[in-house]
Amino acid sequence: MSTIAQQSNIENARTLIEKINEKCFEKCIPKPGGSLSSGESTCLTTCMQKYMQAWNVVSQAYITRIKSDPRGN
Amino acid sequence: MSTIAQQSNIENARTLIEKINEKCFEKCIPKPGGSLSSGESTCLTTCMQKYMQAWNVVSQAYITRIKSDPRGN
Amino acid sequence: MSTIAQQSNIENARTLIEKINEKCFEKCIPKPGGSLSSGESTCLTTCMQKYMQAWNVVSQAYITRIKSDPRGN
Amino acid sequence: KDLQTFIENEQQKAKFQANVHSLTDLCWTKCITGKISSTTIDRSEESCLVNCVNRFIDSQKAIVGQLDVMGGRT
Amino acid sequence: KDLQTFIENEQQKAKFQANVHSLTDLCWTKCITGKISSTTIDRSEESCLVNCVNRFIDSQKAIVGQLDVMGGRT
Amino acid sequence: KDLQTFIENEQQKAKFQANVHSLTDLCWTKCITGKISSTTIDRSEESCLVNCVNRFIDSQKAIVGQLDVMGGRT
Repeated sequence: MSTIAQQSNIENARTLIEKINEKCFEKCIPKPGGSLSSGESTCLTTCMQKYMQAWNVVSQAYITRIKSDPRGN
Repeated sequence: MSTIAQQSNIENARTLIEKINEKCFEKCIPKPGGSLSSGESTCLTTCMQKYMQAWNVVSQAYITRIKSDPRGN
Repeated sequence: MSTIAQQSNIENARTLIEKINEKCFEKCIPKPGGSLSSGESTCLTTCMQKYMQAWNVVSQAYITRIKSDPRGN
Repeated sequence: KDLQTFIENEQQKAKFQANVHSLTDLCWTKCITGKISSTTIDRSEESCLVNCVNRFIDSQKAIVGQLDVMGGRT
Repeated sequence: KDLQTFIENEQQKAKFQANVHSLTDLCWTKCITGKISSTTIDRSEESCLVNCVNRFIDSQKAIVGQLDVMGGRT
Repeated sequence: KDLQTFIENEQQKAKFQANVHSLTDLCWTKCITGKISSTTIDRSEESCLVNCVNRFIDSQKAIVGQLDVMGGRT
């Protein structure tokens, strides 16, 4: 049974990586050049940390809402 | 067998709700505030009715097209 | 077993057609009128050929990258 | 009607509904561009929606036809 | 806990996670609009994200409620 | 080749094709920005497409690498 739970966690991490790459590639690399510039690399790291924070804020807000209003979603 | 047909209807209604919320949230709530304003609520109701009309117009046009041109899709 | 391989090819062609239609409808038919104008038809053909070229360029670049860096994706 | 036919009908219905959902999404974005003020769709919006559905199917057919001409080299 | 309960819990968890991913996607686009310069989310971005989640759920409830009023004629 | 290997190969092929479709979608939007006039992709569009694929993979690797550094606390 722990295998199913693990797969679920892997799936969750995979989706998070995909979303971060989608959003941060768009924000940090508007015109892809011959290599990642150091500015682009820095932007990616910064953006990733920010996206994970946003993800945490959204999770917390969603949990709070569900708890205060169980039939609400 | 009616259970399968029911599930299909539920799925259809669920997708319609998702689409309406996606489109109307975008149109009616550009900057989410601390609560839904009455203007936002009115906009959501109006938008929803309009989306369902659009859905009906598209359904009809699609059915008409398929009938006139069965191999066309 | 060749049936599975065939299905995979059909699926691939179907996705390509869907993507071409999505992108080229957007580019070539900004305001849909009562019929396809000849300008719109030409644009669709041109756009389709260009999309397939882009698809080939991307495939090649992706294959080259995977080969040079097998753990890279 | 037997089970096989029933299942095929349901699959076709599901595909039809999925197509209607994605066409409505696409054509809503293309045709309903202003602010939402009226609950009803006006004449020009309605004809835009109908044209959008038909031109989208025309476009799909043109692409498939062109692929056939090219010898299906996808 | 038996297998049935375990599977239902996992399905609910998967649905919760999928909702968090799509809400984060939507609210990121709505609330994080400037250039990426700081690694931390500022006050106004944070309250925008929280409001975005809550108004999205409000909006969903309003639509479902309205559908019920209309007698579920979808 | 046995069945197991055959299925794994097909799955890998399907994943590869799905990646090519989504990369083409993304990079088309980023690189083919003008009006459609020529049937061929010009030099600058081609190099944009190739760079887009490579930078996207670089970006993905940078994110995964960073997650590892952070101790995988996702």
